[in-house]
Amino acid sequence: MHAEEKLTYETWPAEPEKSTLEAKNKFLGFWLFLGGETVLFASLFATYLSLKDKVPNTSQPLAKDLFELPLTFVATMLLLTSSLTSVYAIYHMKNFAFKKMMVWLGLTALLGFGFLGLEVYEFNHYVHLGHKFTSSAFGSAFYTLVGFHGAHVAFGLAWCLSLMFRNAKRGLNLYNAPKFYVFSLYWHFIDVVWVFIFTVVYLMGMVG
Amino acid sequence: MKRLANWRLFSLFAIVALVLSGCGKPYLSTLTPAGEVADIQYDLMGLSTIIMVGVIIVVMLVFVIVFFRFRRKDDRIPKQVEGSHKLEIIWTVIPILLLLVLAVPTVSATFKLADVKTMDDKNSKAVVVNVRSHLYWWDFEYPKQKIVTSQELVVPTDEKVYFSLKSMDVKHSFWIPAVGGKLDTNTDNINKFWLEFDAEKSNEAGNLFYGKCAELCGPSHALMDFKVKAMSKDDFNAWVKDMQSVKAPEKAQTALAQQGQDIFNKSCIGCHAVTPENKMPETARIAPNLSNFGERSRVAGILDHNKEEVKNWIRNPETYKPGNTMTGKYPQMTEDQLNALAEYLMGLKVQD
Amino acid sequence: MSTYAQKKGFGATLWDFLTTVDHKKIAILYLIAGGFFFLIGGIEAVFIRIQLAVPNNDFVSAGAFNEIITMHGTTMIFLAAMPLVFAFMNAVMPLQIGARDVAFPYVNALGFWLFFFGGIFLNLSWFLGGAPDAGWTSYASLAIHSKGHGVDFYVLGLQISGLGTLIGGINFLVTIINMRAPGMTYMRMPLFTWTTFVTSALILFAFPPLTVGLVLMMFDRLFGANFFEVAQGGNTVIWEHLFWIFGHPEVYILILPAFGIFSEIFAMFSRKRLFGYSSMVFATVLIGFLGFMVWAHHMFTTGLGPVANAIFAVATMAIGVPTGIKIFNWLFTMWGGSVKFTTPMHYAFAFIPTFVMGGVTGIMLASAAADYQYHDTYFVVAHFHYVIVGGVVLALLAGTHLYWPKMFGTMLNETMGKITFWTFFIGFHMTFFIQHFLGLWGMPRRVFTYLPGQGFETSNMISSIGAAFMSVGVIVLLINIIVTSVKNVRVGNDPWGDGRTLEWSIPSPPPFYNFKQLPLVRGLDAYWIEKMEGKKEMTPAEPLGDIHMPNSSFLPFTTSLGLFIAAFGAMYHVDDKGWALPVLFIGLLVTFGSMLLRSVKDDHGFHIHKEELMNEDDNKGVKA
Amino acid sequence: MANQQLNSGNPRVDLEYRRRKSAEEMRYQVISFALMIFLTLVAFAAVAAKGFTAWFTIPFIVLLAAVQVVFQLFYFMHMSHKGHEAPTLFLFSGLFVGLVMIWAFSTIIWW
Ligand code: HEA
Ligand code: HEA
Ligand SMILES: [Cu+2]
Repeated sequence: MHAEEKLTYETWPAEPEKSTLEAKNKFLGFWLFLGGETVLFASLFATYLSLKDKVPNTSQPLAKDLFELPLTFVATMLLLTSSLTSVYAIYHMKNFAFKKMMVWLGLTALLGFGFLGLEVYEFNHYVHLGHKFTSSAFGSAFYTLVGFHGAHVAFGLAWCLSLMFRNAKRGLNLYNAPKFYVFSLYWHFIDVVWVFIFTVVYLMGMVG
Repeated sequence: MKRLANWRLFSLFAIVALVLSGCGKPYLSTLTPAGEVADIQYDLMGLSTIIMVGVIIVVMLVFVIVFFRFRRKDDRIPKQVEGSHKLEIIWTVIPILLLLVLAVPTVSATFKLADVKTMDDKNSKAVVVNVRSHLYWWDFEYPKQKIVTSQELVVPTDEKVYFSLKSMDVKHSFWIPAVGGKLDTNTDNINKFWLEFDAEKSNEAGNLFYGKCAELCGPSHALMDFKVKAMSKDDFNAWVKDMQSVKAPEKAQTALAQQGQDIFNKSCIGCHAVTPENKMPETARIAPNLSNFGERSRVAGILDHNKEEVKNWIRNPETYKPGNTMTGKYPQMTEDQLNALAEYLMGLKVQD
Repeated sequence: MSTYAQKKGFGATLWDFLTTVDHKKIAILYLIAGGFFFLIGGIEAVFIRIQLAVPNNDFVSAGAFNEIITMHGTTMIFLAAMPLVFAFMNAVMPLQIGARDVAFPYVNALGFWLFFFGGIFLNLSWFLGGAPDAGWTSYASLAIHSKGHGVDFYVLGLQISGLGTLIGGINFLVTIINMRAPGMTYMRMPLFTWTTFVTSALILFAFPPLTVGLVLMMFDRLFGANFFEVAQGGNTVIWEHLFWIFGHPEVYILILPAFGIFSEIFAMFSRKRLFGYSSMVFATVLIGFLGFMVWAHHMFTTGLGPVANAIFAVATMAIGVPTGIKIFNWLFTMWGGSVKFTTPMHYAFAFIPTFVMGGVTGIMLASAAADYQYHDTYFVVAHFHYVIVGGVVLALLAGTHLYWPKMFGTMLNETMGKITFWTFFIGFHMTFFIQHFLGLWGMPRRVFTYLPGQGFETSNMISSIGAAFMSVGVIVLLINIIVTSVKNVRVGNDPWGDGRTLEWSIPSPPPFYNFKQLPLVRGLDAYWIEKMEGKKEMTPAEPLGDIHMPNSSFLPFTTSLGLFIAAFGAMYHVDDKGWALPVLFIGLLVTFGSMLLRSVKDDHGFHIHKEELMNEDDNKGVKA
Repeated sequence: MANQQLNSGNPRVDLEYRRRKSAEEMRYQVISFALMIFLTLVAFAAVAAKGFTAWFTIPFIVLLAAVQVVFQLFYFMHMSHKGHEAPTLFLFSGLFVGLVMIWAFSTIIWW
């Protein structure tokens, strides 16, 4: 199968993300990249864990003074749900239902924006409490870990939108199907990282 | 021709190795251990060297045979062998055994050298030294004796001396090669270990060992040397007494020295203490303590100990230790002022 | 469309190389750039040896000396050895597995340009206020303390080139997993391909910790963070861990491909298949695996405590076992063989005792309690130059001679090759053997001078003379390259006559699509098998058909250039320079703009049609 | 091609079969999503209910996170499907390296 081939509902393959050599390569390459990202985030987690609550003086807030359940919970729900919506998008992609896929992708992006908005609000809130990037090692480690994840979300959103714009007119073909698929992998991975962030940073932070 | 060059090469090594293994100064080399720690390490080094030389010999044996027997002589195609399980088991198992022979003493020595329980025991009489490293100089505090000295560590022989190490600026590493391995002075935490100075070997070395900084710490890292005076327990106790008895700065003996003291009190005393008491917290001790400067063996750890070098140093420390923290902290001195200062400083002695 | 087989002007050739996505041309780029940085690193090494030739020397100042050793280590490891290794991986690995290109030709080019711009950025520090001076390890307390922009150059330059290496690694992995020719099972892959595979996996997992470490240091130095600021709760030991979690696998990233090159050479010039192939593969994987569990052996004196030291000591020693397996398998490959001492074989043969010496001193270092004495002395310097120069550099020199005909279609002169070998080899042992003793006698490393009267004089002099010999060797190699390129005697498919693997079954240099028809692989040493059956060529695995090829692109260059520009903005931002932030944004804009352009433009590549391929054949027939 | 083994010669039948299968799979996805939400709720609840000791809560919520991630990987990201051998190998290798690092940073080698 060539990437340029025009396909129809009938001829659309079962695994469009892997039906050309280029697609197979992209699929595998992206997974490997995620393997590397795992180590990247592990390094950040390790750094965070060793610098948690390391502040120069007692006037600065610690993890247990900062984090609040409700905010984290809402953010978590937004991101988890966006993971599901992107699964739907891929489901429709596999069924060659371009319009539906776009709708679900749009939903995913919307949820992502919601999450990012909450994060901006949250950071702003902490800064007012005296927990700044530059005020302590704890602050640096916190904003770097959570911020790295936030930057991943932001990049994912840009990626998602440019994919949608770029392909709005073209529809689905074997050239862009793997791109959508790989994006969804990325998005799930962001969610995986978040699961550990809310557990290790927020929940464990509140437990003490 | 090629073969010849090879042999020449190896005999060259052999000669070079023989001639030069005699080098290395006894008060500096790790190959002339002068204390229990260095002994343990020397033995480990010896054991591992024997194993390694054995390994090299075996490899060389096969190597040489291959070289002579299997050079290409004709166009024949050799038999394509896949491998040999027997051989492979041999060269897997034997190295494992050899490594075990090395691993066991390694682990036990590692634990032994890290044993500092005595140090934390409040009632122990063991000598403890708090080593604080600074950009290019060393501060030695004896917390139990309540005294401080700098640049020259004084220790009793034939007993374990415990060290507590920390850096006040960037990371350094505390190393007395002839007496034992090094330990880093971190900026984050206190590291602890012990050393023992052998009386007999100290005597042979003239009671003076070389100490070095072993972690890159800036331009003058190479010059961050210190000296170790190892003395018998009695001499050590006497030294401590002398140090403790100095409550006020030593009085200048001559008029010139008096002049020097005045200059010192005006320009230098803000950084340099001249009493050995550890009154100030360690973070406030920002320059070497000079209480017993006249009794030291080096100026700034590296220069010969005489008035001329003292003057040179004060005139322009930057040329001797680039990047040191003394440069520019005091006014330019005239030749007369330098003479006076040198006279005063060389007269600072606690032992009579 | 068919850009091949045409003579072109200089401008066109340059443009061709700036936009190429062909793995063979990228290999040449890596070879040139890596070779260039090797010369720079070598000159720095010579400066070190001149300064240390006599006590109290003032050839360079103390500050400059620290810059020189830092740049020597950094340049040699990141900008010379790794790219040169990448050069051979790019040139040879796709051919060895019977592929037409790598999996991501575009990313391949991007990887090169990122490395190149990172390297240039790092070296510009010499002209812009001083090079990094905290050692190639850049330990945090000193690095944070270091004034000027030197360490910023280190942090940003390595970040950029590290990114290039990482994507290069992913590219090789996917290529090997997905693009092997029919019949090329994993256990039929040549050993160089195997080591490329494991090395790439190490890159994938080792570079992220370095990336994170560099980010933390960048945040501390440029954006006011406190990761390593002890007074603010920071901890400098984090840097040491992150650096060595990267740093130790890094040395295996370098040595494994070297092992791969030597494995090819031993088999070729002994005319024997590699002894114990499967245990060689197993050992390679095991070394890679263990490589991740020993990093703290660089930190024995940091004060991690006896438990950690003991664990890491024993884990480190374990690596001696798989390495020993390799050494003996090589020896027994030659055993019973018909060994021809070509230039590459000289290197391979000399490598064995040299590397064993370096390896066993590694095991000595691993003995934690004894390492308290060795650490940060010239003993360590001797160890790692024995493994790096005696292992990696010898392999790179061997590889240069071995693969030169495959890359450029002409042989290097054998006599000059042997002169290079002997001068370099003798000089090498002169320089570094004596350093073991210097270390044991108490000479710390990274000292810009030493005082007379400590017994260091003679030995340092000998060491410096050795470096002069090595320089002569390198210069002879350069002359060799120039002379043979001018003569340009063309060679056929298998110029050494003993080729065993697929790359020797196609023309030198190969056509840009590599294989007209993908070859059918029937076992280990596929080409050798066919040769032994009296055939001249591989049996094709597919009928002649259209070949799909990727388009060239200038975007890898601009993407990397953008980051290069942005790095200047980020760095001068701390000096409150007005232009810094705009420059940062312009740089990022160029980068992200290029990425966006790449992603919105469909790039389907092009096809070489069957007829063209057949014409090609006819032309050849005429010429021959 | 990966979908070739599904060919029965009649494209319509195949298609029907494929659609049914993926619709079924989608149902599993929704179920696993529900489970993930449930696990998250439990984790938050465990922290909100201040009664437990940290010795219980921390391992417990980390375990919940691990389970949840398994759902993500194996259902949402299809890691259990065929053709994911290399991705699995590399992801777990990365995880292994990462865990060794985290283990080291938080146990033996810290003060
Ligand atoms: C290509 C690079 C390379 C390679 C391959 C190695 C290989 C090894 N290295 Fe080395 N090392 C470096 C590059 C390399 N190293 C560098 C650059 C540094 C310094 C960094 C810095 O501080 O700037 C360093 C530093 C270094 C240290 C830290 C020293 C210190 O700073 O105090 C240690 C300690 O354990 C060590 C150990 C080892 C070991 C055990 C091996 C093993 O892999 C060696 C295994 C090989 C053999 C053992 C020989 C063959 C085996 C046999 C013939 C079988 C029989 C053998 C036995 C039974 C012993 N290395
Ligand atoms: C791949 C890695 C690599 C390589 C190949 C080398 C190669 C060499 N290295 Fe080095 N080295 C390191 C990696 C490497 N090194 C590292 C990581 C450090 C630690 C740094 C640190 O402490 O932070 C180090 C440190 C180091 C030191 C210790 C510095 C110190 O602690 O104070 C010394 C001292 O002798 C040294 C010497 C040499 C020499 C003589 C060579 C020789 O083999 C070089 C041979 C090459 C040449 C001689 C080429 C010269 C070329 C010409 C002369 C041709 C010029 C012509 C034209 C331009 C047309 N190196
Ligand atoms: Cu190592």
